[in-house]
Amino acid sequence: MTNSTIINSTIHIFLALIMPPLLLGVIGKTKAAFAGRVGAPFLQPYYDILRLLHKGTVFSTTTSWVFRAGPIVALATTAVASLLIPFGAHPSPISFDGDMILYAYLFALGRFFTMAAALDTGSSFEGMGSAREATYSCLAEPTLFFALITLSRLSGSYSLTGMLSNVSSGAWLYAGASLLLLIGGMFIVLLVENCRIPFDDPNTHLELTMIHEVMVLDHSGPAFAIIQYAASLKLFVLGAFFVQLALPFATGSPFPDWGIFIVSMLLLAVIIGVVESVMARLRLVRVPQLLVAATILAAFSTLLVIR
Amino acid sequence: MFAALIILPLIGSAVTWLIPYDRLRPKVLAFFACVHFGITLRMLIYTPSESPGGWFHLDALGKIVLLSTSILFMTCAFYSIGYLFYRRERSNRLLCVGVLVCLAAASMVTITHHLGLMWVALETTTISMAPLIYFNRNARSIEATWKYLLICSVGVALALIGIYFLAYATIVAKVEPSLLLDDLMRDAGKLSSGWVHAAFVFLLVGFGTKMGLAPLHTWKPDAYGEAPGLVGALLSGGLVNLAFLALMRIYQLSLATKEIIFFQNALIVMGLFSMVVAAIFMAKQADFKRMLAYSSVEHVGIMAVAIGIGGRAILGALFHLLANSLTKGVLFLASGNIHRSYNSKNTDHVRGALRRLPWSGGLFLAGFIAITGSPPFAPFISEFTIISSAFIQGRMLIGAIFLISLMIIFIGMALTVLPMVMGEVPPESEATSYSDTVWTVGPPLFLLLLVFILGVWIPAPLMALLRDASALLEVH
Amino acid sequence: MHFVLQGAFDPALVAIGAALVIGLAGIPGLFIRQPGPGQILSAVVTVLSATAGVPAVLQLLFSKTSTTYMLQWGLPFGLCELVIDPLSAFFLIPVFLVTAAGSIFAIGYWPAAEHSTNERGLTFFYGLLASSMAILLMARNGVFFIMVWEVMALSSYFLLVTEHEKAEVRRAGIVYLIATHFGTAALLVYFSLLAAQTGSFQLPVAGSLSAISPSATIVALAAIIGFGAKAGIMPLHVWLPSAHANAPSHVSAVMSGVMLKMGLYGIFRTLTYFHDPPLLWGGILTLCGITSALLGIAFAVAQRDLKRLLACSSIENIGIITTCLGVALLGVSSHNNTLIYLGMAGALLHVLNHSFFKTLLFLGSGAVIHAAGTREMNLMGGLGKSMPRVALLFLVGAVAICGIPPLNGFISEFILYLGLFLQLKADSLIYLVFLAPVLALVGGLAVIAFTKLYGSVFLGTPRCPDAVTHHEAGMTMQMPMIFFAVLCLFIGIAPQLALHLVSPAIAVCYPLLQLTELPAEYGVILGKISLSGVLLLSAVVIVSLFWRWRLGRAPVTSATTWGCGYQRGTARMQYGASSFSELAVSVFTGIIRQRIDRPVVNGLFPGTARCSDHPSETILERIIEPLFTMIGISFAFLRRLQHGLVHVYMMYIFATLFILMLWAN
Amino acid sequence: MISLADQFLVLVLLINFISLGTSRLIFSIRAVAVQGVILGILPGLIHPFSWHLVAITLVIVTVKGFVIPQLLGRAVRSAEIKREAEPFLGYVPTLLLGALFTALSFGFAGRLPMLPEHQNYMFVPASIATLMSGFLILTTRRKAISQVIGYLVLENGIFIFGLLLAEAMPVMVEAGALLDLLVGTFVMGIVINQISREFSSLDTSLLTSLKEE
Repeated sequence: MTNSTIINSTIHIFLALIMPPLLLGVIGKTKAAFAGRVGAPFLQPYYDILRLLHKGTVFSTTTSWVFRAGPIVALATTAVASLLIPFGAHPSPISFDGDMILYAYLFALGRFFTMAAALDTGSSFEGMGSAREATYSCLAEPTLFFALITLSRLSGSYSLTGMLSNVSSGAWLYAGASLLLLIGGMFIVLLVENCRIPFDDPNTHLELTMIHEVMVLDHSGPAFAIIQYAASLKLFVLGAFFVQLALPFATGSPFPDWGIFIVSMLLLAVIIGVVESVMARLRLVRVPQLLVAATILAAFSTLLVIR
Repeated sequence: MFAALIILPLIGSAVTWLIPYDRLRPKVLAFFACVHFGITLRMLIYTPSESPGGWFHLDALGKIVLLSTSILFMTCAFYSIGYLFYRRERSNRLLCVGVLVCLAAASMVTITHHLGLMWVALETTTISMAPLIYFNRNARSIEATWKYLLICSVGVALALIGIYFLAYATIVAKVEPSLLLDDLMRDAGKLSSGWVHAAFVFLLVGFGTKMGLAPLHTWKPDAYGEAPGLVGALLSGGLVNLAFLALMRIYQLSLATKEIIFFQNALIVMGLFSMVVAAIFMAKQADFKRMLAYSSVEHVGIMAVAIGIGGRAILGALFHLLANSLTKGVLFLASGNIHRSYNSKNTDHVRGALRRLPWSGGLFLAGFIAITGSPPFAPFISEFTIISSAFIQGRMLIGAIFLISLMIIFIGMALTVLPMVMGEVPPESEATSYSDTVWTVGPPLFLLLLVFILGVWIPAPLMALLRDASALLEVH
Repeated sequence: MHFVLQGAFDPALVAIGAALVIGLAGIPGLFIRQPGPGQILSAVVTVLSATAGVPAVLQLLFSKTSTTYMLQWGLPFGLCELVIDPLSAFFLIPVFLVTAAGSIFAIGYWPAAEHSTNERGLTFFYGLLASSMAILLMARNGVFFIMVWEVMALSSYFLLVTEHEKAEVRRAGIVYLIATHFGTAALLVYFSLLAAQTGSFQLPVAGSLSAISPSATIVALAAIIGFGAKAGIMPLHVWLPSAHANAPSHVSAVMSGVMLKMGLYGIFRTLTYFHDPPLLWGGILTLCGITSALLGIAFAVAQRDLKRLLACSSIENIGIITTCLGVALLGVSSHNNTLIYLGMAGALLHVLNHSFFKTLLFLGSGAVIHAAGTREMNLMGGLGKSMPRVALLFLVGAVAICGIPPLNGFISEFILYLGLFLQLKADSLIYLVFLAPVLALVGGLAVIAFTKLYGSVFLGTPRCPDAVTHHEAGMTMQMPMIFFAVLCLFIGIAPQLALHLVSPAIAVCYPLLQLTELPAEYGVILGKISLSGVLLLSAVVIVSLFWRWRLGRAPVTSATTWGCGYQRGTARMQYGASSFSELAVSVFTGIIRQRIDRPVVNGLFPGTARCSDHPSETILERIIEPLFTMIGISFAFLRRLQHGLVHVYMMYIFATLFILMLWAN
Repeated sequence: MISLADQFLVLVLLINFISLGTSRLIFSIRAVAVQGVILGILPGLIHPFSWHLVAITLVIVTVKGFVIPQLLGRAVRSAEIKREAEPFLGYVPTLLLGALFTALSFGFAGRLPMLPEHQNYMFVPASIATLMSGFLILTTRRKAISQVIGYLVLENGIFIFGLLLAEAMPVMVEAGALLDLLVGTFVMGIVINQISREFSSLDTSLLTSLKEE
């Protein structure tokens, strides 16, 4: 444990704790700008979470302990995942060969409990939501793995830190095509996993069309705050993966790199905002097709690098 | 010794003929069967020396067949006490007499080395069984008897001309003319191949008919189907072995000539054909007694293939002879009980036998498992020996056909037997007076016990006997 | 019959003794008149001998030498050898654990008092099955192996048809019997050809045979068919779903948890014989494995019968194990120690893991069926409230079987993933890495299947009216489940210990390759896994504490579920099992086939109508059964040859005579 | 003597054709009886005189010539049938086939190695020809009684061959074979009576209730 690693880890954890809701704020602002509105302040998500933390809770009479476990596990898994992913050029606090598999499966655990909690309410809408969540995320899995294979091949490393820190402007020179394909695929996964437009509309009010939001309909108060925070953290964690893939700029000296990372995360948020503003929600039947397309993109990128 | 083996059953038959009481006869039958078994054991232990002139000589082959026949006849005799109690409506005189005459003739076949005499004895067994098949005295049984009698007589007649051909071959070869096996084997080298060929063909067809090798088996399903289970057991476990013994005698002879290859191939072809035919006819077989008849066709096929393959398979064939006759005994006796109880042998009516007759149903199920070659029962040992030696000799095609037909047969039997024994008794099936008693269940149970013991442990003396016998059939 | 003992007393004797005693455990019950004592006695005996057996087996697993026991039997197939080498010892662990647990479970699940007609037979054959499996693992004589194998198959058949008055059970039984007999036929070929190669019926020692000869290929093929049919590798899985669904649940647990593994053991054993397997073998195994995994779980998603779903997921897990095995074999062919080690480790570990969580799940399903009185998931729901403990234990099993951290299922899959990724460094067979995304897909489908199962059985509100009869399972039913749940968690948290279990077994399979540094290296990685597992649990604790703290600060009220404006939601309006999987099935249609009965609803006031879906056994119903019907028809045609005309029969005789005459000359 | 024996054998062949060609059962029974008598006489022609020979001859003549025909005759009378109604194969084709088989058997016999002193006897061909005619009757006739006749003719064929090897066949075996034949035919006669009682006809094409369908 050298000094620098301690500092890095501290900053890493600090960012993971503080920054995620900001992304939501930025996305909201962007969309407002496109709609020609002033929009809510950047820090609005923080306010929401704090307010929710102070509210009382309503439990459905049909629910059992599984319902209560849902948000907790969701947050816990995302938090651990956030320790596995490197932020920018900085190594992640926990890193070992094969950690990317753990990374992928942690989300599965969170999903499992979220869906269970939704089913526990006995509401047909929440059941519908969890069914969709299950199917779509299942279809998204292979894409992620293709991405991991490609990166690990390019970097010759088997840990997220290794494979992501290796992606640099240099890598773009000799594997640009496959990285491009990869970014296409991963962006779709990013949107799906975080239930953004065009796959899901976080702030629609028609339960029939929701995926993620409908699963948490019955959560209220602190539980809902936890869910909100977990969702933003998930966006942040997956976003970090994507950013490191798409914008691999590094100066080599630590503190500027942190800056670069933060800036590029915000940039990602803006991009998501733009996408959400310019696109309409897809019909649900189209979603699987797009996901398969993403898988094919990723598969091609893998082929390109290992042939 | 030899005389006693044949005379005593004959005396017994005379006695039973004279006895006027139906209730007493089966007991006398059982008594004489026991005596016969006693003599058999004694002869197995202290083998009597060859009779002057070499007509009678109990060699290892004969011993095995004699043993299996004697055990089977004794068990069936005891079973008849229980069975005939439920058939008091008609006289059992002919049945008891027939069984004992048949026993005498059978012993004759096993101990004689004179082909002519063997033929006479075989023909006697054929005829003596006819009245037993006709026991039920109805249109179907008379038809079965007629077919049995005609086909078997013609077949055995063909065997006779085969034997004549052999005799003539000796005359042609200018050696001292004789039908004694030992003389023939001695001079076999000199015999002219034309006659020997013809002789083998006729003998194969003749004894094959008696044995029930396809396509000479046509009498079997009818006879087995219509005869009482008791008689079925005797036919499939006893008479079949006698015919097989005759065939093995010819095989011994052919070993000494140059014709062995042809004879072996003929045996393999007919054996496999029998197995395939059995497989075809056992699928969706609604009459469980006919199913057993076809199973008997299958097993003679197995034995024929085995001696055709030669080598270790001969050991398997000889053990299979024993195992098959015992297992068939279990199956036929149990099926007889089930037939009595349901008053039908059609699987559409016979259901849930395990519920109605826990013992007989269980025995039938166990017999099915045994006869299809599943451990821990004796037929597995023999069948595996045969299959493995087929593959070890590199005769893949034979092994493949063998296994495939066994598979089909298993499926066919399973689809007939399992619905029979399992499930609920159909409400419409009328209750009959029959119920399992110690006399009707004990004998098959005893046989099953033997089959099981032989399946996990072959006593050393028996093993030695088998080895000696197979040595008689191996190429030197 | 006499024993030839070599060497002094040793644990192997204890293990053999335990196996035999378990086999006899059911016999006293057959003779005790009033029902009950026999069952309890057999359970006690089984548990005691298991508790004696497991330590012995562990000792054998770590001991370098293995004793040979020669049994002089009367059969003409050479000596009957009994050996327990580490591979056998490894497979013996689940045999003892699962069978003991099942026998305890039976007391509560199949009480002799209520099932006086068939309890005795059940107990007897249960013991027979258990001991036959144990002895099978020790057998080194081919013929003895087959005999024990058949005893195992038959006793499991009789266990399966315990309730043979039900037509469905009988049908399942016949399908199973035919399938297993088919496998046995292949094994007859297998052992015969082995004998042809080695000259005796003793099983060859590791690495003693060469795979070049053509007969070796047939041996391998026969092994894959014969053992694969028992293991349920596609397409030989046809018997599996109905058999597991219709057997009593503790029997299903043993069948799925242990008996399938016997087939895998056979394949493991076979592969050790050959020192130079061609790439083709590994390729075939891997292909079969991954296909079984994908299709198996896809079928599972579509099922609506609780136990059928579990059965299909068994096919999936067997597929994963087979994939690991195939990968290891490819490693052998390409002389890649890493691949061999990780493949074998993944396979063996998953054997252990699957036997643990699948037993847990089947026992749980038994408890559920005992409570709900049906296997139809669409009729269940809300059992989590009436049987909370079972619900918790079942959740552990469900998470574990999805291969999700921090439970044991994840560990074995992780090892396989690691092997595949490390292949990127290798110079050959790099395309193996494409298995990883497929496995990921399998994992995703597993999550669908088990959220469906768990949600529709335990969560929400009861769908069927007779839910009032639901009751928590008794202690005898809970204890075994608790035991296995703890094991799952333990292996999940301390995987590096599990690695020590598998290494000796691998060393037996591949004595040629040096396994010195590999285990240590991967032990470190697994240590990291366990660290993050602990981290995860602590994170859960922290978050929940935080949440409780917040919860305490504000009023907590309870109300009905928010029906999105609709106030009269009823239990039957919940998202049922079928509706949950409907979307996934529609996406994977083609792989998953199901018949959907949709009534036509028209008119202004249509009457009541039901829409129901029926997942179909594709291979059984579309290929095998039609084939059988066709054969049956052709046979029926041939049967006309037996037409009853005696003079034509005569003609048969003379025709034969003529043909033979012609042949003779 | 040789020529005499051969003439008798020609007679035997002739009788084969009669039994093949006739439709009247009694007549063919008689024909077969005559055949039996001839066969009884034949040994006397080819073997030197001996008492055992006489005994054999007597037995054969009585059994084949009188006892068995009596049995069959009674069966026919009890069943009150006169003639073989419609055989499976017409009489003319049967006769033609019979001729063909006779020719073939001569050819076949020619290919077999034989003792020089038997070379110019007709024994072997005659025996095989008779065998074949028996087979023809068995396969073409519908009435149970004519099937028994066929069986008898077949047996006669075998017997003719047996004449060649008197020294190889001990008396006891000879007698046993005869006894079996007698008993066999006797039982067949009984069975025929049963059939005619059970089915009120001797038509074996009615005996087809036992079959696979």
